[in-house]
Amino acid sequence: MDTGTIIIGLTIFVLACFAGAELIAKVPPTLHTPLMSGSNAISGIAILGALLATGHPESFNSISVIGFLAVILATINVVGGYLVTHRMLQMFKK
Amino acid sequence: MDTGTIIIGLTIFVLACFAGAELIAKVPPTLHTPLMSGSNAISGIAILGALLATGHPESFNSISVIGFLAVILATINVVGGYLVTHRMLQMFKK
Amino acid sequence: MKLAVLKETEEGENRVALIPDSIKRLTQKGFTLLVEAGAGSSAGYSDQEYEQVGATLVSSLQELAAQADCVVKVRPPSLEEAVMLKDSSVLIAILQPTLRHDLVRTLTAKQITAFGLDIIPRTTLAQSMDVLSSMSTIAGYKAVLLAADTINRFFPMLMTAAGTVSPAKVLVLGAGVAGLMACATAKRLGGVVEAFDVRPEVKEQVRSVGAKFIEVPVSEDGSGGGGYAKEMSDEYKEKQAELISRHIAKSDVVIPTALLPGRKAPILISKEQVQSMKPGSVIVDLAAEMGGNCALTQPGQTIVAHGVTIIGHPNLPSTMAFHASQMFSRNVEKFLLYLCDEKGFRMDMNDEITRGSLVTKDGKVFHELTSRLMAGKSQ
Amino acid sequence: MKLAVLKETEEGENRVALIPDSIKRLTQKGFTLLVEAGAGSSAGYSDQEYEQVGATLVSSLQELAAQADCVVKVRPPSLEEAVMLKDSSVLIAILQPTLRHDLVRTLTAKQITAFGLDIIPRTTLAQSMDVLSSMSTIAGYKAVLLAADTINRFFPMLMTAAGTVSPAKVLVLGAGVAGLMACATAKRLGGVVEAFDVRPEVKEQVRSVGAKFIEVPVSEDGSGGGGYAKEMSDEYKEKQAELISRHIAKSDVVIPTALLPGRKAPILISKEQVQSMKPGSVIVDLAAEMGGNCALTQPGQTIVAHGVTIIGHPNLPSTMAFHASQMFSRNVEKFLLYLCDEKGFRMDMNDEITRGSLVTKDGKVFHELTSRLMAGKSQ
Amino acid sequence: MSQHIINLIYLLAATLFMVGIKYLSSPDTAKKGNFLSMIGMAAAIGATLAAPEINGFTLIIGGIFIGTVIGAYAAIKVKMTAMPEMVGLLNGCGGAASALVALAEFHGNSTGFVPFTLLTLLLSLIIGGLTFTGSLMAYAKLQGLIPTRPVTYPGQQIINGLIVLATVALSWLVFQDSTNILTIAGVLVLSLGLGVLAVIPIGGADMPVIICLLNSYSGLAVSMTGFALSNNALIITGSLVGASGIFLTKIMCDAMNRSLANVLFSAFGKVDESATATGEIPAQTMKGGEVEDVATILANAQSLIIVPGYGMAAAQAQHATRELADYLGEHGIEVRYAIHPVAGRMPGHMNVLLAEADVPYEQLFAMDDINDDFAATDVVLVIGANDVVNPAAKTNPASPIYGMPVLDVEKARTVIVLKRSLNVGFAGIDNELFSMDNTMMLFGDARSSLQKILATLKK
Amino acid sequence: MSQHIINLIYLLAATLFMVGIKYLSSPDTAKKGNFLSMIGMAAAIGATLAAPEINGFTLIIGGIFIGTVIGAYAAIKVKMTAMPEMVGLLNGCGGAASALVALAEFHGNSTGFVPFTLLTLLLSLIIGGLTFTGSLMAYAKLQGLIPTRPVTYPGQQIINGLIVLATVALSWLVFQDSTNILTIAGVLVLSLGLGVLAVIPIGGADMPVIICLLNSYSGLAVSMTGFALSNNALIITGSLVGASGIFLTKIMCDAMNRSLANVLFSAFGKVDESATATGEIPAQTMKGGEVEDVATILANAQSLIIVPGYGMAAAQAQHATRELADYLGEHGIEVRYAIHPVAGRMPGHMNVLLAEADVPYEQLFAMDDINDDFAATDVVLVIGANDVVNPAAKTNPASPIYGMPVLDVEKARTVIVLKRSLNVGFAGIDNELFSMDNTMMLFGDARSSLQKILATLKK
Ligand SMILES: NC(=O)c1ccc[n+]([C@@H]2O[C@H](COP(=O)([O-])OP(=O)(O)OC[C@H]3O[C@@H](n4cnc5c(N)ncnc54)[C@H](OP(=O)(O)O)[C@@H]3O)[C@@H](O)[C@H]2O)c1
Ligand SMILES: NC(=O)c1ccc[n+]([C@@H]2O[C@H](COP(=O)([O-])OP(=O)(O)OC[C@H]3O[C@@H](n4cnc5c(N)ncnc54)[C@H](OP(=O)(O)O)[C@@H]3O)[C@@H](O)[C@H]2O)c1
Ligand SMILES: NC(=O)c1ccc[n+]([C@@H]2O[C@H](COP(=O)([O-])OP(=O)(O)OC[C@H]3O[C@@H](n4cnc5c(N)ncnc54)[C@H](O)[C@@H]3O)[C@@H](O)[C@H]2O)c1
Ligand SMILES: NC(=O)c1ccc[n+]([C@@H]2O[C@H](COP(=O)([O-])OP(=O)(O)OC[C@H]3O[C@@H](n4cnc5c(N)ncnc54)[C@H](O)[C@@H]3O)[C@@H](O)[C@H]2O)c1
Repeated sequence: MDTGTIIIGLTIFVLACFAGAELIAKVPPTLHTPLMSGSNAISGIAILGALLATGHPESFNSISVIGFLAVILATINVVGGYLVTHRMLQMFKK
Repeated sequence: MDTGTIIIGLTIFVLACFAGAELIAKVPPTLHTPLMSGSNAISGIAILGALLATGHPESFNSISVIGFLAVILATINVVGGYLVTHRMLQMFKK
Repeated sequence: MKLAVLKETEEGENRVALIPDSIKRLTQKGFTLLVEAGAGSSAGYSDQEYEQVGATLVSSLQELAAQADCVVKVRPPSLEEAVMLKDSSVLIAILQPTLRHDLVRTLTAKQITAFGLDIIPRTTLAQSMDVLSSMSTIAGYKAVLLAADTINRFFPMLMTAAGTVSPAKVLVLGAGVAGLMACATAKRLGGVVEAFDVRPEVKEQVRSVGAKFIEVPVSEDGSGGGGYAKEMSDEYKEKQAELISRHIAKSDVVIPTALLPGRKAPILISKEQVQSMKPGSVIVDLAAEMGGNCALTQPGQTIVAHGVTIIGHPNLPSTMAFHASQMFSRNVEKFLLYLCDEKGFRMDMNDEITRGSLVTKDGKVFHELTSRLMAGKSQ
Repeated sequence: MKLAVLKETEEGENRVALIPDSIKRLTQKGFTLLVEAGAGSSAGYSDQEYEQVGATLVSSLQELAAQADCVVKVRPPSLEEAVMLKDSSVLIAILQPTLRHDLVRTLTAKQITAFGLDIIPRTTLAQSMDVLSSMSTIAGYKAVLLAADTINRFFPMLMTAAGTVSPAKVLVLGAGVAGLMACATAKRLGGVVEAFDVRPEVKEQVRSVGAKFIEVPVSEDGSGGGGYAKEMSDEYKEKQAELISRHIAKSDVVIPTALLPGRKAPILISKEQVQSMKPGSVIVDLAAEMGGNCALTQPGQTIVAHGVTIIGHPNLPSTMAFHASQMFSRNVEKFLLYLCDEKGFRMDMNDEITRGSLVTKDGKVFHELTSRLMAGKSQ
Repeated sequence: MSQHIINLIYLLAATLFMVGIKYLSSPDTAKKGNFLSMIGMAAAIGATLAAPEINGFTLIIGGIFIGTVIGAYAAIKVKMTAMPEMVGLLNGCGGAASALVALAEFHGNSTGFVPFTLLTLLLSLIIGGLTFTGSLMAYAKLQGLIPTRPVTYPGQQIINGLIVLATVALSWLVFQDSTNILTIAGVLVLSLGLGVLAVIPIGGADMPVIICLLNSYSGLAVSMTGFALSNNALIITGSLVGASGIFLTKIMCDAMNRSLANVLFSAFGKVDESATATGEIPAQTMKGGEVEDVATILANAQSLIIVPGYGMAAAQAQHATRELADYLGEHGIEVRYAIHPVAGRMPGHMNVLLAEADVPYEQLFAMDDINDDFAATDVVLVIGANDVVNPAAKTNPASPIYGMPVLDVEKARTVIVLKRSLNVGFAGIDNELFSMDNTMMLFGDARSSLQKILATLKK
Repeated sequence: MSQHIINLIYLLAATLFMVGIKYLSSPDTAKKGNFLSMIGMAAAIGATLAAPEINGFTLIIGGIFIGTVIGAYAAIKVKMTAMPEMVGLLNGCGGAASALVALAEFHGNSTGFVPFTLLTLLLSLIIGGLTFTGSLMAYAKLQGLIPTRPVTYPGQQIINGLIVLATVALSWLVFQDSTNILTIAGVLVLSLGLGVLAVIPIGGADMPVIICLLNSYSGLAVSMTGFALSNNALIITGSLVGASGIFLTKIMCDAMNRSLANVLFSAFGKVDESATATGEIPAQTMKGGEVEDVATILANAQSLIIVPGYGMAAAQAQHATRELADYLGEHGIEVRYAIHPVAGRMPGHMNVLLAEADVPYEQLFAMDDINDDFAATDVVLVIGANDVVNPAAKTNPASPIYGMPVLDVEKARTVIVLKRSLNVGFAGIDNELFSMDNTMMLFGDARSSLQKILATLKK
């Protein structure tokens, strides 16, 4: 990994932090829990890393076991997260 | 310029657009003009391009003339923009 | 210029035309003030107070009248008083010229310049001199207090451990100054207040004091062709009368206030309508002095007819003589300062207020309705 | 059980103990109701209305008293009336037992079970039966109306073309139910209202109706050592008295309402304090019936002393007989339903309300203060 | 699929996540936001699966299947009241996944990393591990599996400090030799321990904040993984979640009137006093309402009955009351007032004040006329009343007010009580209404509470 | 300086710009924001100057010197009232600079570009050029150098359409051969023309919005330049300005009650009717105030006198009046009421209503007691009064109310009048107060205006 890539990564990191912080600035308290839950589901994006770790080798080895576990956990996070968020939002009428 | 760079550029573009739009969402009307003026000063960042265009060649040629003009105009934008903004903000007490 | 303040002689009149406060300011402006002894006492202003601000106390009316260039009074002078006034002097008072032709004749005979406080034009500019406005304010307020004090029930709604007391329904007929003040006061006391007036523009004003304006709901066919307008209007009036009858029957307190300038008050409440009211209800007739808006009103008396108490007090402002005199005095002061300075009267006959309030001058009657009426009578 | 409603005989008493509305409900519950003819007429409830709801009209008191198991009344019965009551029957009325020893003696002699509406314990639970509360509400309201109607000035502030009218200053002494209601009503009318009470906890209540509580500004040294507390307290009381004097002198209307249960009212306004007031001011003494809170009060009369009108009306609720009777009746109804059903009285002597309101029973006096006072007298 | 296209899809996914979060912050659009965010996730996963690096699908499909089943089951079965702990658990899974990915990366690479990559991998490992156990602890505390109260013991701070030091030291060793799986495992173990120890001294009432904070951490972990894998999707999304999470944490702290520093600090061992105090208030029995929650409840009601009491008078809150009622009325909510006969301190006290504030008589109802309507009412707003809404008058024969008719407010769907404290009223008796399930207390002077509610509604 | 460090500094600069913009959106931090943004700019320029590509400094220093002198002079000399047009002018310079940079890039490269770079360069050229002339037009309109009213002529839309088509066609030619400087110049000329024609049909009153939009465009141009030069600083900053500018444009349109589409559309030739109407209201003579502006004025006042009139009564706005006064009082502003003796329709009308709304008597002042104080008062709020504040009573002997004492409201620093229209009052005469320099009209029902002001203040 070269320094240029790191700097670009940092640039993206800073911008995304700004966007993330600003996006959330006006959320009402009743939405705190759904929002937390929704962004928790998003953080299940770690699944991409898990997929890459698991899909890499053709053979079955300790890495793929770790990756497999990671896929399971990340999937739970993603699927559970979105569903839970959805259920909470169901409760809001109007 | 390769496609990877373009995509990274686009990524940055999108993130910055989000950040820009969200940053401004809560501005009160009295600050419309200073804000416009302040962001206008920032857009004077075009001066970087002008500098790069002017500083390139050692010799004096038509490009450097164009660049020179660009530097002047961009500097006017930057300096004038910040000063004007500052003067407007001076008017706010408290 | 010598101004004289007379003591009121009419029965039940407690007010005084100028209070010490005004006299102080007039004296400072250079006027000389003579005050009949005891003039302010029934309104709560002692002779001492008058002397302190520089007025000269004079004990006899005769003496006073002989000296004064201008005499101010609240009520119209009696004929005897009028006779005593100095010839060609100025008189300022409520004069009721359309009713008191004898008085007007006496004044013309004595070449007196008489201004009627009750006929000052009701313009924005003249409002500070307008005693009708200020006295109507008092009458409207006091009418409600009288009603509340007379009726055997609460004005406000109360939900208590001893049950719920329903609010009194108050109906005000005629929403001029007195009517609006009555509405506002009854509203303050917690009554449910409705008002009606023939002038449609007061609807907004009635609402502005928190009362409801009674109006006939205009049916859609009302907006039909022009030819039917007249016919509609009659039907409309009928509906209106009926509507008001219904509201009278429902009301606990009715306060009619309709006056017609210079004439007998219109009858707004018939005997039948009184009968339709609940026993114990109260009518305070603010038009009592001009004959009353209620057919059964006995001016000057409180009677009970068909279980309804009808109060015909002719002079409510006088019952609040302290503030009534203060306001009256302020009006008179503004009027005086408008008409004259310490040297004398300007008599600018092009001025709307001067011309409008002038009743007699140089032996002539200037008030048109009066002269028309007097001419009519002598025919 | 047969309940009888008597017509009031006391001078100036217009109320009736039960109105048709209550009678209707009681009849539905199985009570038999006898009503003396004309009992409700002065309160605005006709005999017809009573008959319509199922009451039996009885024209003579004697006949009525002979039949009834329980007699209800507003005011204490006169001795003649008491004698007519059936032996061992029940009487419910305002009894004032601490004052009317003769009456109490008559009742014990006749073995009558007498409940005093005026001595019901003032708990949250008993509030729906508490005639003192409901009648105080009326008295407080009416006192202000009387004052406003009597005084020669406005209550509200008005800024008009005829000058600015300053608001009336109203001082309420004693902030119980009547006092609070007086504060609220005067405030509604636009007065500037202040109140004082010896109980410090009512400060918040006074403020809650928009009035100002008068209090001695506590100086910092007040929080000194415990030993000085008593001394401070005397000095404090003096300061307080002086403060109240100053406020009385400034006030246009003073409404004292302080009562001591079962005893003569305390004097809160001395002759000197009356003299310090402006001529034209008004005092409405709500304690008039118990001797008055003002030294000059003549119970039952309106007098003018040192230019101050002092109203000593002994029975303001009676002037609003319609609503007063409605509330009284509701209280009596709740009280009856609490004490008995259509078969008879429960007489649960462990019950606070039953025990607390019982004056005589089986020839014995149950009200302690009364028996103490009667014993004291007979010693 | 070419890497460029995959990256473009990642950009699209990130955009969808941002729009999703934006939408999630308003009740009107929240559902749509969640949906958009799902689409983004699906797109990102799909693109990754199409990446050239991925050749074996058996494990992936198996893993996704198992994860889906578990996740969906848990999400569907969980009770609405257990949502916060559920989120905590899910978040723990995310953290664990990050840590595992880092571990796999360490494991699969025997040639060593450039320092930056190593740093990010380590951070990913530590933060992921800490998030995992921390979330589990939060879950256990909220479920009552371990004591909810702050657990403290002597020397706690020293022990925590030592563990942090040990983690740093081991990490340094990893920097020296990134192939030694033992040191790496050591770091992981220490970070797992750190998660436990960080959460244990925090009271159960603070757990939602902790979960939110840990959510932010897991975002951070993801973004570190992204740096390590040079994957922009992970960087963007991770930092998005990290930043929004930390911000949300701050907002939640503000709403609890505590500083973020306070929470962060107590999260590292110091026994924070206010946390203890919070732990002692029986949070289960008394629902203290936030102004915003009250406002939301009112805004979503169809019918409202206002019950004024002496406290409204004492606070002179009649005008504020009418203003709120007017506002709600204008927004289509049916507003009525229930006047108890003895409310206040004089007969008609409430009437006088409400009339002064211009409340129309038509909206006032005496107790007898409205008592049956409470059961069909969405929300009752009790403003400084106490005795007149005390159910003891109906249920407790020993109560001094037993037998007095009272307003049946507790029959309404939700009761909101505005009061300054839990103090008694005139009759001096406790009121169990305040601890009922459907009651929400908003403490504070009635006038200012009403003004705050209105201001919040108008926002 | 290494390119990496330069890029890091660029990132820092971009961060400072973002923080700067964030701070600019609140009055309390705006100055700091501008300052931070300046630092960012200085850092970015410094870093660029240290870049290896830059070897010759003469022209650069000369250019910066000249630009600084002109920019500073213009910024210092410009009158406060001419600020919007000044911003327009400066923005035009920025646009021109972008276009020139693109031109230089075209000019300096004889080998051709990849299509993406070519596209971004062309866009930079077109948008920059359009921004330049558009801004000049806006400046000229605001300065009154050309007619402020919308200029229209037959076939305008067709002509504009043709020019757009021509621009596209020429651009296509550039794509074929990017070394032909003639076609490139043609594109530039056409885009300059487009700028003129796009702004000419828009009324002067809309110019601030147009300037804001053009500002957004110039950001876009910068960001295109950034793509062309692969310069992330330009991309970030340009898109930041572009996005915030378009958003601000929308906010400004909302404040004017017009849609962005409406402005964008009329900007391309169609004569928009509401624009015409706006142009016809004598904006110079009657300052229509926005609720927000009124709120800001009130919030910044030290002393306020409220003058109620019949309109307050008719609107039943007494409660709303007191609420506003209470709020301002609580925030340290001295509030008094000036009651004219004949205000309203009956003697004491104002008193009755204000007392009902619980306004303390101490705050009410009769005309004579307060008339001298207006001159030393920051703000007068006239609520539905007309005749009683009509200066004609003092100045115009021909007026029917000449001689009546009136409230000297016009002596205060600022007068805000709440009314529904310019209609006359009871006396039926016009009121020149409404068109005085220090008067701001807020049209609408008094009650709802007051409520809006209060809601805005509370935000
Ligand atoms: N109506 C009458 O004629 C009358 C006369 C005398 C007595 N009473 C008695 O008074 C009681 C009336 O019942 P109620 O429910 O109206 O009143 P309550 O039972 O006395 O309760 C009033 C409540 O208001 C709260 N409060 C006080 N000031 C407040 C403020 N500024 N802001 C918010 N809350 C405030 C107090 O709680 P916090 O301290 O926690 O805030 C208190 O618990 C009954 O017991 C009745 O018998 C009535
Ligand atoms: N005080 C008295 O006793 C009395 C009695 C009778 C007559 N008058 C006369 O009445 C006048 C009083 O002066 P003033 O300044 O109080 O009133 P005014 O001159 O009559 O003006 C009132 C203004 O209020 C505005 N308005 C009406 N409804 C409104 C609403 N809902 N919201 C906002 N504004 C509203 C009207 O303008 P828009 O239509 O543009 O909104 C009108 O111009 C004097 O001329 C006086 O002589 C007084
Ligand atoms: N310019 C000023 O500043 C000023 C000052 C005071 C009064 N005024 C105006 O003068 C007018 C009269 O005031 P006023 O109080 O002396 O009036 P008034 O006492 O002469 O009459 C009272 C009201 O009764 C109404 N009325 C008459 N006949 C009626 C009927 N048959 N049924 C119902 N209502 C009837 C009238 O319309 C009037 O509103 C009002 O319009 C008032 O606004 C103006
Ligand atoms: N529990 C209930 O629901 C209920 C119902 C009604 C009344 N009460 C309570 O009963 C109490 C008495 O009410 P009330 O109106 O019948 O009182 P009251 O008529 O007996 O006395 C009126 C007031 O005068 C005050 N007072 C006495 N001496 C005074 C003096 N020297 N100077 C100044 N003030 C003096 C008293 O403190 C009292 O507040 C009040 O506290 C009231 O709240 C309770």
